[in-house]
Amino acid sequence: MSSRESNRRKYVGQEVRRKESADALVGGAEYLSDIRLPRMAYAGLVRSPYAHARIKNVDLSGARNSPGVIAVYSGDDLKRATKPLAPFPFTAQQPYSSKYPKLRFADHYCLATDKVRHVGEAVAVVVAEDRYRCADAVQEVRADYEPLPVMVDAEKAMTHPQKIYEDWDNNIQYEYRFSEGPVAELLRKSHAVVKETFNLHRYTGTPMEGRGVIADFNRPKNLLTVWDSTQIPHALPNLILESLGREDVKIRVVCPRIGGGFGIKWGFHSEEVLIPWLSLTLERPIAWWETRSEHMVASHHSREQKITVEAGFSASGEITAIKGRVIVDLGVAYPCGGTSLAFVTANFIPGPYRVSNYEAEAYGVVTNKSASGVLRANGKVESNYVMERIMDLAARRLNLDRAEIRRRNFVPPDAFPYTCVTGSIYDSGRYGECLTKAVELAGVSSLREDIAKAAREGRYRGIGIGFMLEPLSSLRPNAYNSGYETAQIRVDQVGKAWIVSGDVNMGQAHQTTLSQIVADELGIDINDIEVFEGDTALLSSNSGSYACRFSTVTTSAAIMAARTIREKMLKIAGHLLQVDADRLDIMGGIISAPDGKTSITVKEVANIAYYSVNRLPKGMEPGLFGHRFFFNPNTSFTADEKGRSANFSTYPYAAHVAYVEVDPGTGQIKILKYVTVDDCGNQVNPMVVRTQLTGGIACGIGGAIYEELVYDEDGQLANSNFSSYLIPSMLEMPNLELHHMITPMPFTPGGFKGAGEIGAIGPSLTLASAVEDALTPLGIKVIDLPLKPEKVWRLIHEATKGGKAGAT
Amino acid sequence: MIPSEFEYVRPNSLDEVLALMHERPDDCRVMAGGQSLLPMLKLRIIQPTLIVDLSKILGVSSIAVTPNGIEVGAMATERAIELSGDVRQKCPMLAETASVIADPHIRNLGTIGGSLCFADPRGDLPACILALDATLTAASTTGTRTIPATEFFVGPFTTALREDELLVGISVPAKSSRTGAYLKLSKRAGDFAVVAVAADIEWDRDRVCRAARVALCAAGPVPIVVRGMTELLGGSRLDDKKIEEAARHASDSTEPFEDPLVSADYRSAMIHTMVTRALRLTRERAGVNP
Amino acid sequence: MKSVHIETTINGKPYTFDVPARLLLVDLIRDKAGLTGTHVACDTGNCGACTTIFNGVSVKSCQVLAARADGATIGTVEGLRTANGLDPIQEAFWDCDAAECGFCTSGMLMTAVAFLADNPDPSEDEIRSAFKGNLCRCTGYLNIIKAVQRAAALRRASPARSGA
Amino acid sequence: MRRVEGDFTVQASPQQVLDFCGDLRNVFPTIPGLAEIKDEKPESGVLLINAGVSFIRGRFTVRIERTERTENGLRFRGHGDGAGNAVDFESSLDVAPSGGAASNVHWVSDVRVHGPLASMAAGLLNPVINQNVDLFVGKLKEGLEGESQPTAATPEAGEVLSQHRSFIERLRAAISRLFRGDSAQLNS
Repeated sequence: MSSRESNRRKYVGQEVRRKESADALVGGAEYLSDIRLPRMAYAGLVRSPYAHARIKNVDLSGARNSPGVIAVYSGDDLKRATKPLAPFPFTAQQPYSSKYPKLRFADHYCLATDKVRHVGEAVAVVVAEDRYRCADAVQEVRADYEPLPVMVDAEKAMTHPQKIYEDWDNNIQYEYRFSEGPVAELLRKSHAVVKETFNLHRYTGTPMEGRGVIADFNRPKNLLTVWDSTQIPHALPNLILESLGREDVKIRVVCPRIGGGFGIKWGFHSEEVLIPWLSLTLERPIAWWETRSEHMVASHHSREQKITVEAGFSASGEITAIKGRVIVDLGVAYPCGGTSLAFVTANFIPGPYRVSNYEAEAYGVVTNKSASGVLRANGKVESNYVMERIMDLAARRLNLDRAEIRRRNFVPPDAFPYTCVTGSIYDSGRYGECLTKAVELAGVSSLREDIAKAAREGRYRGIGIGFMLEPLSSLRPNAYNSGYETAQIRVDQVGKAWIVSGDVNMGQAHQTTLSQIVADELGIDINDIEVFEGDTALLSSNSGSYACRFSTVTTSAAIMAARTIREKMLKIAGHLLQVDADRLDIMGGIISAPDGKTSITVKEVANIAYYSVNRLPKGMEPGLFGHRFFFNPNTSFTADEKGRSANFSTYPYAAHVAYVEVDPGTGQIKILKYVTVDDCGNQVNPMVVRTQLTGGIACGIGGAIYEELVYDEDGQLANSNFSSYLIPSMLEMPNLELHHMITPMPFTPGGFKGAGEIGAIGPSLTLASAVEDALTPLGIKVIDLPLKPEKVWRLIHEATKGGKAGAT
Repeated sequence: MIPSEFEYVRPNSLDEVLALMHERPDDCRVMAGGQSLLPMLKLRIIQPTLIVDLSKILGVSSIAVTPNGIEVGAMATERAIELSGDVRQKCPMLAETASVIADPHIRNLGTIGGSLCFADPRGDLPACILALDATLTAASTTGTRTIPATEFFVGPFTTALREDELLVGISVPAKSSRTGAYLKLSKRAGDFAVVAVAADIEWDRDRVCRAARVALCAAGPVPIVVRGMTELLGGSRLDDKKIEEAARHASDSTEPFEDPLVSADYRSAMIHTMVTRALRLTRERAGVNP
Repeated sequence: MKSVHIETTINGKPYTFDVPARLLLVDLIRDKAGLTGTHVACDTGNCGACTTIFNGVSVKSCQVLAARADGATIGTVEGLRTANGLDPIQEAFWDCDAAECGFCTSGMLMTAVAFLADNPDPSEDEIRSAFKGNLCRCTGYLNIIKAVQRAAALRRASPARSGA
Repeated sequence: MRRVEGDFTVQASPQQVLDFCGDLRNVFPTIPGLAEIKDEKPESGVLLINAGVSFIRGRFTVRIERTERTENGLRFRGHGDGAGNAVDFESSLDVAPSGGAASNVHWVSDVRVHGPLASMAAGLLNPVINQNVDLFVGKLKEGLEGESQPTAATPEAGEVLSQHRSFIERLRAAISRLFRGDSAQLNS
């Protein structure tokens, strides 16, 4: 950057305090359940206790005459009045022109009509004057069911005669195939083949604020306003109208302050049609937000996959070929985006490694469980886990150092942009350097002495090494997540900037970071900027916030929009100061010529741009306004003839090293040291990056050890509240040593790659590696998740039937 | 998340409470700290018709040292017990147990009486007072009676109290020289126990075990006193072989229930592990090295 | 009787209510007193988003019947800010980036207020045990620990200005 | 699904056991937590039950029917729902003579609990179900052996009988029906 350019860089790269915290710290932030509207009534849902049953009848009479009740409806009422839920995330039932992926959707109304397919599916809704009496009335609804056989195993459901959807020929909702190169032959001829089947357990994101919807229909204006704690505000107007079967109503979707999303609010849920319908029908504002017990069954889950990987290695440890088989337990086929899980996992098993021969088959199978959807780094946690486990097991088989076998297979730094075997174009990276740095910073060699000493005292300590590559900022054909983003900036009459973006802020500091970026581009003070997201009255865009696309497309759209305004301001100032525009600079709200004497403030230029327009250059329009779109670079909507597709735009990566002690008596894991080296490209705000990485790692540790959604064979969920679904508390979170590398994203003006998700990938693969290393004396393989104490204890117990290590 | 409707009364004196419990034994539900009761109300597992709030009955929340031990009022909060100098000095295991219950916010309101009458088999205090060989005092309109802790827990969530009886006090007998330990294995620090062990050992002058009591929580439908510990450990200095024997005996004499989140065989193995560790800690605290 | 009369003080201000006996304290604060800074994130007393000060100690306000507020003094997050600006604890949370989505933040702040009142110079382990009952899904907690340590230092430096 | 089973010997002949248990009107009074019998026929009935343990009780509307009667056994099926939960159970009773006038009864009950209750008390449901089943079997045995004096005096483990005063009268009526010899009614 030229010298003038460098002194312009004032905010980006600085640890600016989060603007969003100003109101949260004083209890002033307004979340959905804080909204109060006059005449607002409350909706309560009656949910099925059965996992799979025909609905014989729903008796609403008890609820109808319960005190304070306004109206009661059942599935049949809604079936008559509305259409099936629109097939989010796609705008059409058959979005793909290529043979694979093969995908179908089911007709779900916003209340169950013929039968219930998972515990907690809503069969009726009660509307009452207040929440307390609504809860009483919900209890008065009598529904009779005729139980049907329950399926809770995805692999068995693939071939089971019992259909969850009678009009389907089997229980497979999604199928994907990929094949490149003579894989079978190469596997046969490989020096060594490592084959394992990994059972990855179901868990979920549980944002502290659950989902909720408020709808208010204003008949005179024919305007339906929907407040929704959602990550897809801009998809909802179309989804709601299509599902209501109406064209006439104007819809405005507003995201109030959101209390966390993590992907659980990226999806189209039945309440997002039901509550608007109730308001349209009753012409009153209607509010609903889920209780935690409701959230555990009515919001989607994720991660449950059974993945078989067979990888061939040469004698020196190079990968020859890989064969993968992925089965995703999709639960009920609600339109919440679960179909992409199988695709992402199958596409990225090769991960950061040079692989040219790869074959994969992947299935999304429906079962009698809550729907599966996206969750922080979905598909990437699973694919990175299985491949890193295979690399560790190959290192052991070939007697190679675990870091060394990875370095021998990494995509080298000079190969970027690198088109991987499944078609994705990795933007930039220095993988080997990152892993080496992590191993050094963790002091692995000195830890070895510690481990030896501990072993002499009969204690099990080990080091885990893990590398992860995270595809981010994605798109799909004929879909709401079509990969571009929009930013609209207006500098007003007094020189304040008003930014509107199509993204959604749910704790990732969008207001702060966008303010930093635009303040630098416009040369104004960060406190003269206000940022709006999640209001479809202010802007129209595609879907919302997912896969850290903010860092790639939203920041870029904002930079481009800001530059159009900067250019115009400089032109106006040049005209007024009689100085050539491109010799002017803006700093701290002052536009000045190189001599430093002649200058004009942004406020004066703005005044002229709107009021004294007579002083504008000839033919120039009034106002200071920029509205730009930015498309995901290095991606394509369609697969090539070999079925290769590039759906992701940028690829941050990280290396994690964990030093743990395993208590053989209880199976508990104590994390003594956790070191990470992250490369998420340029960083707008290093403090926010560190917090996002730390939060991601906490999510990863929860998923690796504590969180688990267990269904019994009747399809009953064993942990449906926070006393049995265990989110890590402050006591379970180890201190972290976070280090960084910066390899900019080459195809965007900002060069940012995103740090919001990658933390969630590290812990399961790194802790599995550490536990396996700690228990080397017992020759244990760590395959399945979670690494909960009982599972680790059982590994030790079975390996030491002789009771040697089962010491207390 | 929202309780069903009920009547609410907040009497000013113990006698008023006892009179109410006598008049309406079938539908009267007393609430001390409310920390176990509120989740049950919100999830509508319990739908009582009348709640009698005991928070104004202050007379029963004292902690007093007496010549033959410690008297703890039923309304004493878990936090008060945790921080009480008297308890830490006279009966450290009781303070240690209180300190591992849930979190500080819950302990600020939760009472020892409430926790014992709730009689959750996974509760910490029930197992603790069994190991301490405590006696409980119940009051009713017809007077008071004492119930040994070993006869108090009759079934899951079921105690020996009659419908019209209120627990008013817990007395822990002093022992000339005792050490104890309450060790809790739970998935997260604040959770209910996978298994917890309360161990209380009396030592004679030259540090030989004179009496041993070990109680377990979450090992069955009620908190369990493991039979025969004094016979097994008495006369020994709790050497590792004896401890191993005691741990195996404790594990063999219990049959934990199967639970989708914790399997029975794991819980049995953890009884073995935790009894061993609790007895070793108790030995260490007595300054005995075998 | 199925409804109760309540006279209470919230953040130093007197309030009078006549509410159903079954009303929870958190709903009294949020719906009747209109102080929506206190939040609800679970239904079993585990999450701590509803933590407030009740007669001088920290409690989970979803675990208390509103009826018990009669004659009690209550402190909520809205009471922390004083005429001369934010409480040192709020400043420390801001400086250490200890809030992201903000939904658990009021519970964290009130826990810190009660905890620092009794522990002016806490160790890291003491802080971790004090916050055992407060769950957060965004920050990963480490910044909250730093914020409490920083707040403790700020308060030791100028004890006069502590809030609630 | 939870399988609960056991067996007991009772001082009554297999025929008497099948007659007694075959007529649900005899069995209903022995069900713990029984609050009201809404409809009562020999082969089926609808009951209001406060199911649970000590102060934790849910009000369930329960339909029970005798689905099969073989030469030495009985099959029952039942469904109950209340407060958003549902319980389905299938039970079987097999009787064999076991010396003198006694017979051995082997029973098996598959209990499926559905809804929030199944997950709330996951681990604790087993002991609560076991305890209630033990109580039920105990009462059934008493009903069969015609012991007339009520057992309310000594507090039963886990169940303070004084809570169900109306229950004792029903038990006496059932026993008297059995021995008054109006067995014609029993075999319908």
